[in-house]
Amino acid sequence: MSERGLTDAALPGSPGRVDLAHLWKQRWFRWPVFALGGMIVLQLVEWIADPESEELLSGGQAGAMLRWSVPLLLAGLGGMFAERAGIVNIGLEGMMVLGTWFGAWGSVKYGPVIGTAIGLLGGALGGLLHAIATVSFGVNHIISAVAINIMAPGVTRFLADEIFSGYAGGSISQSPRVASFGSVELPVLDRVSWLTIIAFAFVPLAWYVLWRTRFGLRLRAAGEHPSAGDSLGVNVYRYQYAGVVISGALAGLAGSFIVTELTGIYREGQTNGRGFIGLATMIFGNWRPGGTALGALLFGYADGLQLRDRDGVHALLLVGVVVLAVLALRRALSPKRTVVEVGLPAVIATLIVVWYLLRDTVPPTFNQVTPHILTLVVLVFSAGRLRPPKGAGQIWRKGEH
Amino acid sequence: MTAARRSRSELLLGFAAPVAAVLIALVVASIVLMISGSNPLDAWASMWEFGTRLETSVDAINRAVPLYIAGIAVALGFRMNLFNIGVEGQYILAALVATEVGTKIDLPGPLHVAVIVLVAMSVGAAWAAVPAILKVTRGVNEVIATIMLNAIGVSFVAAELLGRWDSAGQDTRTADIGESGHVPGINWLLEIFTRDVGKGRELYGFLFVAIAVGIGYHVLLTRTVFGYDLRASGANPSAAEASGVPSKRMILAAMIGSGAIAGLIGLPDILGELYHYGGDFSQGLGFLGIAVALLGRNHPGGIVAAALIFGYLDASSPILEVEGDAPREIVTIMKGVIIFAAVVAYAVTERSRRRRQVAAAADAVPTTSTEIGANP
Amino acid sequence: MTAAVELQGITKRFPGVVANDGVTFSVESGEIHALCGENGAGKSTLMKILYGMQPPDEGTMSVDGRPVHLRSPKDAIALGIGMVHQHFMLADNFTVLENIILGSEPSKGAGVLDLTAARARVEELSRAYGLDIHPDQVVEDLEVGERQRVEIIKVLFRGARILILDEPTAVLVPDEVDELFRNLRELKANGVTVIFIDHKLDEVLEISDRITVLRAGRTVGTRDAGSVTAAELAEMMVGSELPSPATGETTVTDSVAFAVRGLTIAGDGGRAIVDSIDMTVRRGEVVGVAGVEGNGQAELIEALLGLRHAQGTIELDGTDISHWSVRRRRNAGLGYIPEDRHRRGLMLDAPLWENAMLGHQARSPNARGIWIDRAGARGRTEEIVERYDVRTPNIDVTARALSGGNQQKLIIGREMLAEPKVLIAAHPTRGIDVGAQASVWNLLRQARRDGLAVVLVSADLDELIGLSDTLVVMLRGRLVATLDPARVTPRELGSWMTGAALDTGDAA
Amino acid sequence: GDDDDDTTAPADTTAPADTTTAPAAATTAPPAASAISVGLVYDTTGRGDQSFNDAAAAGGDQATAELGVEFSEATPNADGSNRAELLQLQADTNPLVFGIGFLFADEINGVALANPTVNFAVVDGVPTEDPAPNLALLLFAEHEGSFLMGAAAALKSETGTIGFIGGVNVDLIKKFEAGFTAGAQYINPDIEVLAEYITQPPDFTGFNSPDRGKEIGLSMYDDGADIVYAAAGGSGGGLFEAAKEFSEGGDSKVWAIGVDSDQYNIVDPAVRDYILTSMLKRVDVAVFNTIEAANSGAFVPGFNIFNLAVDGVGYSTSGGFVDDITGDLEDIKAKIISGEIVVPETLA
Ligand SMILES: Nc1ncnc2c1ncn2[C@@H]1O[C@H](COP(=O)(O)OP(=O)(O)OP(=O)(O)O)[C@@H](O)[C@H]1O
Ligand SMILES: Nc1ncnc2c1ncn2[C@@H]1O[C@H](COP(=O)(O)OP(=O)(O)OP(=O)(O)O)[C@@H](O)[C@H]1O
Ligand SMILES: [Mg+2]
Ligand SMILES: [Mg+2]
Repeated sequence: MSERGLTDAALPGSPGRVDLAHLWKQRWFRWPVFALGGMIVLQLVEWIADPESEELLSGGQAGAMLRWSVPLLLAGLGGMFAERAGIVNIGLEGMMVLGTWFGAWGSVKYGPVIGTAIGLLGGALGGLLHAIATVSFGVNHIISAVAINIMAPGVTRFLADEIFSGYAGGSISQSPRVASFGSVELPVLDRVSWLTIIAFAFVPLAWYVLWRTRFGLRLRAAGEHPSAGDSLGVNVYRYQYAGVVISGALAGLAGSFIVTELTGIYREGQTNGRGFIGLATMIFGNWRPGGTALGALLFGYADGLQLRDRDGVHALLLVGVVVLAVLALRRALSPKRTVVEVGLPAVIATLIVVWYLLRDTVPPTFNQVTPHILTLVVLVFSAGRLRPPKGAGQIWRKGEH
Repeated sequence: MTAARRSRSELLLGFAAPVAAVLIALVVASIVLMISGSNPLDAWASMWEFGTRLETSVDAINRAVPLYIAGIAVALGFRMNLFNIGVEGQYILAALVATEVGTKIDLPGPLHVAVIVLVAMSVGAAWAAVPAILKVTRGVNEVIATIMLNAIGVSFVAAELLGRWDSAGQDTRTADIGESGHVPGINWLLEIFTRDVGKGRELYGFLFVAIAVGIGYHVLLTRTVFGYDLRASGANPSAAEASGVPSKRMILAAMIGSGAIAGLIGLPDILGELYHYGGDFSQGLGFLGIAVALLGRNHPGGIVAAALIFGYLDASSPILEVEGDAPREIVTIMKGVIIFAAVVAYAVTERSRRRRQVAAAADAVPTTSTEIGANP
Repeated sequence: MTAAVELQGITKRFPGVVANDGVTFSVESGEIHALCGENGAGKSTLMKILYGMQPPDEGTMSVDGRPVHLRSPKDAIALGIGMVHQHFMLADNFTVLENIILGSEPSKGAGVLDLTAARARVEELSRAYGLDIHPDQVVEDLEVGERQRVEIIKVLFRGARILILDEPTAVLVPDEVDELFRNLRELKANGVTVIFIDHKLDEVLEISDRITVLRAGRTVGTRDAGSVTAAELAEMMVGSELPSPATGETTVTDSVAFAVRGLTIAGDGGRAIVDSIDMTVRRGEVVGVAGVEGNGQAELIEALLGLRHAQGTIELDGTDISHWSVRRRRNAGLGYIPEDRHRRGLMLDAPLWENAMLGHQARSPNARGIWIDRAGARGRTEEIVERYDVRTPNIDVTARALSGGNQQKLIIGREMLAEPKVLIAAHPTRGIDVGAQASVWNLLRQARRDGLAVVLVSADLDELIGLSDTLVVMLRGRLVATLDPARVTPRELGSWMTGAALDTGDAA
Repeated sequence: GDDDDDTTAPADTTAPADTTTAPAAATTAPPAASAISVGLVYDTTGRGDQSFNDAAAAGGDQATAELGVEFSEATPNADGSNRAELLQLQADTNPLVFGIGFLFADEINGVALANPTVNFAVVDGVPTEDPAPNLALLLFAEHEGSFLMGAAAALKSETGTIGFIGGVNVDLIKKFEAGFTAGAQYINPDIEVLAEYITQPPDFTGFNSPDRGKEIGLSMYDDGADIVYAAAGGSGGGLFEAAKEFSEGGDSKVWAIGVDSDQYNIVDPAVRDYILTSMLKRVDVAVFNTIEAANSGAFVPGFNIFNLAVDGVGYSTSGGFVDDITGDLEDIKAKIISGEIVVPETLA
């Protein structure tokens, strides 16, 4: 995955000649290989850790991984759209909260399909607010987002009291039951919600929009070098607005998904920090759709596993060891190796092995924070390699640069 | 315009923004109330009547004390352009560990309290040091790191600690801190001026600590070389570095200082009222601290006002429910609108202030530059 | 010939400044027209107005004989006007192609980019005008000259017939300037009208057909390049003889104030960024460091100040300070005038008096022990403002409010009043106007007379030659030559800087 | 977070005709003029939580209707920072003040000591210090009710595997698990009981995570459990969804057991057919009885235990899914009341 969106997505190399090194450079080739490799590692670990866990590779776990990754994926893509346009959006959490309420309200009133759309709009409304503050008024992005995160739960609580309390089964803190979007039967994964499929369809769609359309090019320009766009007649503000509103809409959709697919009800506080994890997912994915999807699946996997099979998480420690070992090896083979770069993963891997051998299970609270720890580990090892949009977080004012 | 006059008008502008924010919030809340079928005038009248009682004031101040400390903790980071979103995790962890230590020791009064305070500050500082170290050694963004550490701190570290403890009643929590570790109330302070505030209410003695923290913060930042270095580092890190301020050390100092202050946030409640850590301990003060710091513009005086506004809203809003005037949640909306309106108003006034200064500076300079350049 | 551009009575006011004051300006179709004037004369403002980036307050414009009203660069682009800005407007992270098509993307319909068509068009343009670029390279990896070509293609891609270049040569070395001028002549041959802004009068005379001079927002006049001399132009620009940085007699003493031995900074790829540098600066001496930007000068300065880890020794008055912290070095008498005052020198949103203690915040009169001495610091600031003629309403305005020249004088004042033993001055006159420039030169000369040792890094070759007692040339991290400023010409110096002189075997 | 211990129960359904418990209320309403006023302080979610607070509110509403008492309500800030202040506020004007939930335990004790002329009652709460002489502790024998749930599950299970989901791993909820496990093993000593807690304190979001409740439910059903009992507050709704989804997935029909109130009558009709029974915890009865006693001058401070014997806990039969085993259940209930079965409060 390089930043050079236009070049390395080119079609496979010259026909007739199979060049592995060349193939490896192609995204379509690398991804399945990664996936296959991952599955082999999981299978090996499961075999070593036997009989601790059957969940590492089960169909139920695969389904859970998909389900739990969707809100993170949508939030991550949302964060990506905003930051690609230059606006940092840690208000995703608040926008997702709006999405849960509006999604539930819409679903109760008009059914899950229209309801989901309303949830999306609710999130977009939050995005619009963030855009007004940051783009039009030049408020610091973090500050505006914090204000939105504080405001959103208050608004939804008030709205729930005003509206849901009037329904049977509804109250200030919850909605009546909400029907699901509907699902389709797939092999291995069992029933997969249509909304899950739609969410994952956003991954190639987001890539296409950002790297293959006029809109996407201009939006990315707004996040990389707004003055450059401005000097060529691009209305930077408009694209920043678009990015943040799309961001809010995706966060709202994530909220709707939690309501209609994950639980079937709106409950106050249900987003549970997913907006923040979504942001971590985006960073994990280096501000790119494919990477974000990978990150979301990883966190979704960890989430699902900790709920379904606590011992599985224990076995998963071994997967972490494998990954760290590979990392250390790669660093050791690279010309730029330093003691820290090689030593740190090696030391951590060793510590995990010791822990694995000393305890039969990981403490239950460890499960709850696996995604958080994972995020920190990823950041620690790759912060320098990540390539955020240059202008992200900066307040750009037309004519002042 | 003379300097004095300009600074007075700037001061006025500085006040206008938060006042406007509160007014906007009132208007928005009134509209919402009218839409939802309540009479906003009744609601404000009973909040005003109730809020001006002495007892409510005590409640409001007691609420404002932790909010104030939280605001200062956040502001210290902000002054260096560090977003310590992790105040939340830092204070919870600190309160938990300090309370546990407090239950295990038995020392004469002030010493007992001092140990608890020190432990709390150290734990807060230590937890804040993690993102600081990650930032200076690995370049990890502190916003994301502190968000992650909040969850890790509360869910993992705290639960692992708490899991080993005895429980009391139906709650899972620490034992009580002994009598010597309590911070006595200071109702006598009120009694100097007025009647007894009545049974069941004690003005937190921790108020003095909050005041001291505020003064310390102000003196440190504006009167010491270290404070200058810190602000310089926040204003322009590379210029500060060239001036001899090691930016990494400043990041560590600001984060750790912020964490140490954050460690105090939970103590007014624990040492003044609860005496234990358990399910009835207030979480979320760290995030409110961000709001308070924003509203108070990182200025110790402004944060006092902001903490009191929030304290008053919290202390006087229950009357809405008791009297059945309006949904109590209106206050949450008001808080949100106040913060939002305030940050927008600040951005606008800041820009206009800048513009006026530039114009003033340009006034002082002749437009032709040829005669500049005489030897000094 | 018809006038490609005709500006009449253009006035543009900013708070406190009249940037353009009834400017009249006319460019013939197919000519190369230079626009000159000192800093702040209003050149860029005029061009931004012509490019639709800023609306004029008064005046009329016509393009190709038709009156026009421009609301945004879009309108200008539609009229065939393109502009290359003083600071490149390129997204580093984008490919050349993406940068070029931005804002005028060829589309397959429904907003989908037609990259194939775009690439073909760009390749065609680059062939037609002899501009060598590769559409799929990432801009990050390009050299300055290449970036400029990308900027030019960007304009041509939009079908521009009128090309505006704002100080295109400022960032280029002489060879690159020659290359650029070749390109411009090619463009002219293809019928493109070129307007360019330049401060270097020899260049202006070399390339342009006609020259217009602005002063303090007004048009002074337009001359044919063939019938005007540099001296005449200079007089038009400043209303008097152009000041020169010449130093006069030497003040160099025998006592060594600053000595650098074997200074080396390791780079990423194993190659050193700064490679075993030896340098000695005596009291009263100015050592000029010449070099094309990016050859290690910036890193050298950072190492001298202690901002960057380096091997080797640095001695200040005979004491090895190479392991000292930045603060200790500065307190010991190392003064610093940064290359980029906004980045390294000022806190733009802090009041002047706080800016005036930056770098000296831990010593008298700004501090007493751990405490800030506000009265002392404010007094010192007043002194700087007065003695160094910093034009400001008071010392409580933010640094942002000051013009570049006044900001620079504040910085120089604060360094001088701190009585340094060694001054490290990086591009001390960059981006400030001729008048302020002259005053900075005076200040440096004065300090040198008082026995200060100065390390001067500058891209302005006249300044280097004029001010230095000794000139060293830095190339790829090494000092490749020591030259006598009294005997070297800018062109010779330029060939040393690019390494051309090394190949021909000239001795130092 | 929502730190109530239990689930859903709207006011109007707390005393359905087909529950096994009878309302303990006296039927003679004294004239309204002589009725006392009552102050009630809910926990953070407040009235309308369809759970614990609503059950208490139902008791209060019943007292208003039948006894003519007037009562005022208050709800703390979302972070629960002003529980004591609100208790005091209520004590300023009312002779009887309730605190709803165990988190009030210590604070209500303090306020009670400071207001000796006012009577106080706390639901589920046991203060650390000696309780004030004017404080009633309204406690429930949840383990006894849960014992019946365990027995019912064991009697109905076809797979020999059942599950328990706790919201947050606190003592109160562990009491549920202990009773449930003991009841199941009483019927079938070899039964396998899967048990999970959603979160660990101080993270109380486990009472409010229907998503996680659902996932754990699904995985328990995947692992062969056919009946799962949730004592997890708002997370319990997720379990019902899981039961429905798993059953409709074409495999076998699985069941969920509700808690606190008769959830069959509360939940959406779409999922009610998967609710085998519910453990009833009559907070409404406790509140009403206490008001009634105080109103007639017979307020009883100290421990007020609501157990099987006084129908303070019980089980529901709505839907008729346990009609075939009510005989066994009644039998066990009698044995518990008589002391023949001693239900443990903690896990063996
Ligand atoms: N956006 C602006 N706001 C306020 N003043 C401005 C703005 N842009 C330019 N000015 C002022 O207008 C005057 C003319 O500036 P301009 O940039 O056109 O000068 P210039 O001739 O291009 O100078 P240089 O040689 O330094 O590029 C200056 O005094 C400048 O400070
Ligand atoms: N966008 C702007 N808004 C307001 N004032 C501006 C703006 N840009 C420039 N100015 C004002 O114009 C004057 C000169 O600014 P400018 O940046 O053009 O100076 P300069 O001499 O070119 O110095 P520098 O090299 O630092 O850019 C100052 O008074 C500055 O405050
Ligand atoms: Mg210019
Ligand atoms: Mg309190």
